[in-house]
Amino acid sequence: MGDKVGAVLVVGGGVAGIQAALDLADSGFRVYLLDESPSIGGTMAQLDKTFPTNDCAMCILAPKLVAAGRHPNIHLITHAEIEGVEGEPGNFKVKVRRKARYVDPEKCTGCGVCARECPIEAIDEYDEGLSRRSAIYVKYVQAVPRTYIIDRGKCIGCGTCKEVCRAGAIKYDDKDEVVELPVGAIILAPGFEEFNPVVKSEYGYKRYPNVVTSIEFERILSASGPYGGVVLRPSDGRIPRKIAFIQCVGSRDAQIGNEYCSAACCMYAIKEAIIAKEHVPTKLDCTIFYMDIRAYGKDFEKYYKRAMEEYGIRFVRARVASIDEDPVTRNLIVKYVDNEKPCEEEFDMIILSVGMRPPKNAEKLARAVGIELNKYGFCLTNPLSSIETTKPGVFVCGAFAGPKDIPESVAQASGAAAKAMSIIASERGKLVAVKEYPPEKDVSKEEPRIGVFICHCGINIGGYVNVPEVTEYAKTLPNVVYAEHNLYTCSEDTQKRIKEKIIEHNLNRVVVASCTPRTHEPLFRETVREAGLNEYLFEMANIRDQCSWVHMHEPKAATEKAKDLVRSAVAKARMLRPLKKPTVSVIPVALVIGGGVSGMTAAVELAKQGFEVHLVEREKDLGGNLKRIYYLLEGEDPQKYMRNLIDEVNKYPSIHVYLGAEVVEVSGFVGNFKSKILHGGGIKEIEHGVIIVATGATEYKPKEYLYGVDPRVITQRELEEKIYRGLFDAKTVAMIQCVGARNEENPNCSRICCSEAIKNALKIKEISPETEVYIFYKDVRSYGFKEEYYHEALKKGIVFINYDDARKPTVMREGERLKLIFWEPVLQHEIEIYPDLVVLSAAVVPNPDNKKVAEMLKVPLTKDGFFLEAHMKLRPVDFQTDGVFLCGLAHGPKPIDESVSQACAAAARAATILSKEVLELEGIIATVNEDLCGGCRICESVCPFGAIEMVEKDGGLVAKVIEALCKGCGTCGSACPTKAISPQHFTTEQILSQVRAILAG
Amino acid sequence: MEAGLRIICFICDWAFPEWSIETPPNVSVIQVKCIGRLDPIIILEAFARGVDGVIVVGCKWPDCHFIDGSLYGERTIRLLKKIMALTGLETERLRLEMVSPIENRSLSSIVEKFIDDIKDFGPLFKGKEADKELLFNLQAAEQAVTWSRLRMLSGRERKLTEKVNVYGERISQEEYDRLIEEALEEEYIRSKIYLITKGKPASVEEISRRIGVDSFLVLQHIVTLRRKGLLGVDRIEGYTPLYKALEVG
Amino acid sequence: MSEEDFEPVIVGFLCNWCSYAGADLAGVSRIQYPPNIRVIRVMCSGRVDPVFILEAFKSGADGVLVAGCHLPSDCHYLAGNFKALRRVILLKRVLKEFGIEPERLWLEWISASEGDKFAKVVSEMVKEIKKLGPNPLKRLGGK
Amino acid sequence: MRGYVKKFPPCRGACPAHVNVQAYVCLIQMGKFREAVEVIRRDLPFPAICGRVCFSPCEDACSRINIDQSVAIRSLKRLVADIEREQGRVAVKPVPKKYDEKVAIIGAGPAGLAAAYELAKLGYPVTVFERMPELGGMMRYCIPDYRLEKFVVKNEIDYILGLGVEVKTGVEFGKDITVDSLKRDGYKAIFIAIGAQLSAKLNIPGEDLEGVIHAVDFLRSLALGKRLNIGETVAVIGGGNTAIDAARTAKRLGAKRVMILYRRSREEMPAHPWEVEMAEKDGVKFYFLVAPKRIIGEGGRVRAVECLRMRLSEPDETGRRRPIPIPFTEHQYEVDMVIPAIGQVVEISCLPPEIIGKNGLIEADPVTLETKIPGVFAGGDAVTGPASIIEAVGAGKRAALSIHRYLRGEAIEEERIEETTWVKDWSLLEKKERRYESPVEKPHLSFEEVRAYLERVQRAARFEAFRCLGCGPCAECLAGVDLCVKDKAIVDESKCVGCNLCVEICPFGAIVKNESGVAQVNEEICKGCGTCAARCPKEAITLENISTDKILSALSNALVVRVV
Repeated sequence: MGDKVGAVLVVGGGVAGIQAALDLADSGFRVYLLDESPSIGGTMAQLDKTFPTNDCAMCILAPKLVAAGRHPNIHLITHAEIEGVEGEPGNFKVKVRRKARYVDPEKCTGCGVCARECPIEAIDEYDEGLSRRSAIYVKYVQAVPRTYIIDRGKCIGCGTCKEVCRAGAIKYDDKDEVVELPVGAIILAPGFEEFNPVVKSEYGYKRYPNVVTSIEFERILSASGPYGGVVLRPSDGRIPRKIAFIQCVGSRDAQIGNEYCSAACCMYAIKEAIIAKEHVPTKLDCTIFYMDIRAYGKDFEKYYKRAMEEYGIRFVRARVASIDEDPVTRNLIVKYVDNEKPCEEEFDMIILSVGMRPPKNAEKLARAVGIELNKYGFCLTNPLSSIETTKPGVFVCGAFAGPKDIPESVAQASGAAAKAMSIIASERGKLVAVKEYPPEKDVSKEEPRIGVFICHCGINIGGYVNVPEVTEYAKTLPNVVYAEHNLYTCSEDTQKRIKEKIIEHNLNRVVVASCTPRTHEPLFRETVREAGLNEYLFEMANIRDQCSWVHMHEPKAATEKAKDLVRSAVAKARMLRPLKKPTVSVIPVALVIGGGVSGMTAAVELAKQGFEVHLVEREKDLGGNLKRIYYLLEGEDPQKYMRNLIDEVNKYPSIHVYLGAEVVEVSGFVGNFKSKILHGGGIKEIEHGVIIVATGATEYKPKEYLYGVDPRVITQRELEEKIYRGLFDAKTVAMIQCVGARNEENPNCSRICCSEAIKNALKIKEISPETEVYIFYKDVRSYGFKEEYYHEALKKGIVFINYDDARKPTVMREGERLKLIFWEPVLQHEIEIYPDLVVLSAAVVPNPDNKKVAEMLKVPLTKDGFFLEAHMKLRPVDFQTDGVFLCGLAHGPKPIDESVSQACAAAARAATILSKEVLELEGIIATVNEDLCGGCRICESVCPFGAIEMVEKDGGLVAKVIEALCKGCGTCGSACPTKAISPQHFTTEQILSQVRAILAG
Repeated sequence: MEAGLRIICFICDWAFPEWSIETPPNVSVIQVKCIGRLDPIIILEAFARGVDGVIVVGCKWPDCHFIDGSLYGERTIRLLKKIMALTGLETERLRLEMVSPIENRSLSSIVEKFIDDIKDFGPLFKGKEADKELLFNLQAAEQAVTWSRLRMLSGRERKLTEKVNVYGERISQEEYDRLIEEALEEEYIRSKIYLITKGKPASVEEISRRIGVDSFLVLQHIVTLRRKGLLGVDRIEGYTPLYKALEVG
Repeated sequence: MSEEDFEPVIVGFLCNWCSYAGADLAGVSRIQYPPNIRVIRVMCSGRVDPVFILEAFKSGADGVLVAGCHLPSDCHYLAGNFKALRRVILLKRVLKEFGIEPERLWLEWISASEGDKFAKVVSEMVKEIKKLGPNPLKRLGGK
Repeated sequence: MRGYVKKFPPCRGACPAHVNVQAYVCLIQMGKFREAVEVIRRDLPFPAICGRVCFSPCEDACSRINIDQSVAIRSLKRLVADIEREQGRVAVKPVPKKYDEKVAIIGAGPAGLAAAYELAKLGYPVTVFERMPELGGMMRYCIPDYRLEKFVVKNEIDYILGLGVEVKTGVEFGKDITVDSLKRDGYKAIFIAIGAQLSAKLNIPGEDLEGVIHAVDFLRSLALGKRLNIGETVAVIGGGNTAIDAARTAKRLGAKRVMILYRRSREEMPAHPWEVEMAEKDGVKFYFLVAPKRIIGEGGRVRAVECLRMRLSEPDETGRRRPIPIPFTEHQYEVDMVIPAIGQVVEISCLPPEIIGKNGLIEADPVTLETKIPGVFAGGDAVTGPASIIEAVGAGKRAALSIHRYLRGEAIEEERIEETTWVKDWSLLEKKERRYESPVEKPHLSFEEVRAYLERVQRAARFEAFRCLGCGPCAECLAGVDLCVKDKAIVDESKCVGCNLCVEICPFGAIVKNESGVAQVNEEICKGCGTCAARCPKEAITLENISTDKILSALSNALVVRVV
């Protein structure tokens, strides 16, 4: 076996790829993050908001983009594709074609002058064709890398861009380049492509301008989109009054060969409807035409309910037959069948909720990498571990593994990262960049000596602000001992120059007046640090994004403003103090609470990577819920899987299993937890760096439908047991869905029950084909590829009958017989049947212990009692508390493969901590002046992160910042009545000095 | 004398010796150093001010005193004719005559021929309602040729079609014409939108009615104009956003 | 000083994650707005201490803008924006006592993708504050 | 003396006398013929002479060649000079003497006269010493009448003399006067411009036979009015212009057959191709690759010339292919007269030995023309060996400048003309095949025909002048700044984005991007055509004088006038 390589190739720079890359890079591996497009960000970067929190997509994605872009261990390879893969897990050789970009990324500063002057226009793909871009362009303004690219197909070669580029970044003679990357593992995250609804000609897409796709609508909603966030009809720019969404366009459609469900469309349609209503100043009617509303995710059902109840969005269960345009008004007439009645309704605008298709180059990619695809062209995966492809060492995440939403993609991504890590765990840290810095100079006793560097940014600043004048002005400011201006302050040679000047003039503070600190502060901090100064002795004045670019026609005023901003930055610089980044040591041990499939998987994944694990299970044996699962829809044997998993747990001596045990106390913080385990009558104390919560969930014990009264009324799980034990004999079976779910008490959907019902129904048909099976449902939520089994069930003659809350089926005893009465919606009639068995699809309910565990760990729960992750969209397995993770049913109902992915994800996230000897924390945190602290506890109460604890001092209480938990938001500082607590780098004095300086002009 | 058409004759300093410049009284001769000097704005402005015909007389290659200045001028006239066609102006009202000093032609005969050829068109402004439309169109055309896109493209026409581009390829004249015509049409409509909204805020539909362009296209152009910082939403009235041209310094 | 001549000075406290990013986006999109605002970056709108605002008015600011992430859940620090909201509401009451019109203090939610909103807010604010005239503290002579 | 400008258009740069070609061509365009002559005279006292016989390096350098053919500069010059002469020149007034230092000029050839002319204009008392009875040197004595009429020469020399130049003819240098004697006589500076008067010898048997007469002697004898018996067949030996002159003169004197024997091939002939062409038209026969071995006499008189065939070797260091005799190829041409025309040498016997160089020429600094003797300068053929009139004039001018500086105690070598011209990459221009027949280029006409023609061609001349591309900046024409509007492009740096369009389209390469990436106009080169301004995408370029706004206002003026 060849030497292993401590590097991973991640294919696809969408949110999944980025997450996988960050996890790997953070835990000591080199990552090549490859994307076909010129910048990373994927589809998420196009979205306006995200469900169910309505977060601005760009706001939450951009920090990840930036993190990936500047991570020393992540090498971005954009505008590239894979040509071939050789080798074996641990040691692959990947041939990558880096396509000519015609712009030198080393030199491009992303200033955008080229695009402004380019005379050629092209369709803007990022805006889904609703706007134009230049032939030289950057995908979107926040793109990473913000390196421009020439669209060679459109470029006419006029040479303008090269001429106007002062950075000299344009290279017309650029050529494709084939490089060979040695990597230990490969993660595929190429995402998906939207279904092109032109095929569905009955919907008139592209013929009628007011029929748009959901992703186009996303751009229409976006403030950075073509219409500036005002919802307009493309046909005439009027704000629509009445819009409709049509679901399942290109999904669940056997006609066009896409039988699967695209999993995310229902939710995004609801979200878009809500956002549209919020964006439209006037009244907007929203209608969603659907087949089933598949709001199966965590808190999705609530969102769906809110959409109906709060926002008044109308849901119509109907398949739309066709759309016609009124040629005069360009309104659209939707023809559909509701309750067997043909209906017609006019709308201003129609949004087609387009499904997901495999990415455009999926086949090529599959060939190059050597993996198999499923019949739709998505990646073929292991049904129990959907992050594994058919090729060892190659993992998959995100929509390429099957349509899914963002949190699931992110969880899969971290999971795939864990899988990759375990292959090359031995190589951890071997290929990462380690940088040596000169010793830090002690400047605490010196008078401030400030150097000011003012950037022309080509003509971006210099064209509007009189930079030499500002420079001269800067020289007159107190403590400024040196000032100069540069063509590009961010260029490599200027970095060298800044370092030289720091030494030459013995500078101990540096101010750069240029663009935004959000993108460039890290670069300059690095430079300052390289010159032997503490990196926090640096301040920026944003005279481009917030001055020259927005006052292009007022050069005088812009120059004055630039002076004010420089003065303010200098004033702050005078007050800057060096900050230490606090560190905490890490105990490379994990505590996993819960010994079900999630807990075991997480433990095994961590053990594979060489970490010690304490696995605590309350019951007497491992396996959790899996112990009672005998079949899977996809046909795999779950019991065998469980036995193998238990064997694996036992195989690792580094996994300490505590059965019949309970964690009773946890203290400490990330890297340094201390816990007590009650085990075998005694208390065992352990020390560990992270905690993974995998406490699982349980089946709801129904109170409805005579459950527990009549033995013929059982749950799905009991049915499964019955079938498994060969005890099933019934001629008529009625299954009732959503028992204990989607109701007042428990508004959420339990996600798995529809599939479970279909699984068991199919099993019944397999062993007893003549048995009649009725399934009473609200919505059939067989999302993703599970939709196929729904189709199969329909074909097998299983009868699906829709009910709603107003007309639930009723079960009663009629003599010896069980009678079930239901409303037949098609016939509009009440019908009775006499089932031999009534099977209740009981909800998945949180583990009753959750509350205890949550209190112990100081982590939150959702209203219904599942654990609440740090961020529903992008941090699905993290808690807001660093060092604590969750996975599996503890997070919410989900099928096994998703639990496995999440477990792997939790392991990967945990590994980012465990892999470090010490954690370096952000230096911008709060500190307490104990002399001033009155112990009033206000800071403790306002801190969103629980980063403040009260400690005793001289008989009283004083606040103490837990450095590992503080995020530096400063909320405490502004709340503190005595100003005893102060966020570093944004101290009251610093900000006040800025305020005064700004107004001293 | 009967009222003749108003004619402006732009003539290159070198095309005719000064002594030989003689033209009828209704023709104003404006001498420029080279017809390469003729910014398209100048000629459009001439029409906008009510000139009925413009004849440009320059030096035939290779007699141009500025080597290829007249060739640039020739391209400008070609572009102008395309623009005129868009504005609804008879393209014949603009003529380019290339002369060589050694041909020994007389300017007056060239001009007279021109006047004769366009006399049937009559005056440009007929004193009717349509004049306003034409004037507006001309102003829009002027605006369009002020923006950098057309100037950038037309300024590089010779480089691209006669020599090679930065990739060492030559762009065929047809391909170039297609590009410039596309750009021209777009910029022309955008100019109109810009001018209308400069006056007072207008909605997509108002603009569409005013300029006879499908509102669907108008909105697309508004998107582009907004991206370029030339247009902004002024306010929303009921269901209709009104757009206003932004002052550009 | 006539209304036309009066160019107000506005101090803006923008949170790093949303509003400051939004202001940057206005720049990237070249959305023009009046040059009257001077921005001070804070990590979170929850960091904006009423003292900062009062100091700004005391130092002669004609207006103060506090901008943070949209309610309820855009805040990078979970709920700093709520804290900012409470403080600004309270402060507006206090301002009156100082003789400063509460209309000089604005609180806006501006996300990272709302460059045009930032520009619009600044433009409107300048317009409104021009109507109010210069900071009364300044008028009294003390600067 | 006016200061030298540093950059010239190609024609002026190529002219050894740096005659301001563009200026006078420009004036001719405007029909200002007299002004044109005045402009020529600033640099050259011989407009008519050079208008006839100059080998016109200006035309070789003319940019127009890159388009079709050069402007017929020489013909234009001749035309304006002739018109002036025909119409009567304004009387020349002597230049008042500004300085006391007397200057002696030895030799009244083009070099000496040009120096006298320049010095007289500066205000020096100048005396020209000449051995021959008439002034003009080779111009007077060695260029046949059909090319250069004597009255033309006289007319132009009279102009020089009219400025107040003293002349002493029949004075032989080395005999009647010497450097020392002149110094004794109070001359503070001496310019030796004695030319190359002696014929080079063939050095073959029979060279002293009757009927062998060297070309210079032949032409000079004719010029002095001697009658020569030339017989029926004449062989001229040599391939230079003098050989052609001799041959054509012989033809005109009645020789039936005139042949030119030249040891190399046609391509190597030093004579100007058009001279060769003319000679052929006159009926002169050319024999190439033949070299005389001996001249055969009969009764003391030439009967035949025996020649050897030659072949050409590889090019030698001078780049010319050396002729090598082919043995046993002797053959004879029966002739009545042999005129060797293989060059002239300087008559060194009259010179002070210290200034004689190794190669039989006077040794003088090639730029300043100083010799080893302080105060003594030398130039023209005597220094360079046989060359052209215009080169001699150039030397005379340089000598005059040196003498002036010498007498004024200034550094002699400083600030010499830099022969740089603006550079334009003509390779970008696709040269199209276009034969251009100049309406004034008719030098093969007879004297009378030409004169008659002149009348008719005045208009044509102006058109011809229009062909001038005006390579230099407009300020070149110092004659009348008011005559045309000077203009130049101006860049508004705040608007310029550096798109390079103007740089690409400027026909004159007058625009470059400076180090900060902004277009910068070189005022010396910019001609103000405005091609850039009409296209600048950012409207960052305007013209200083005729801005777009100005044209637009001209527009409204034009309309206002019409309405009234």
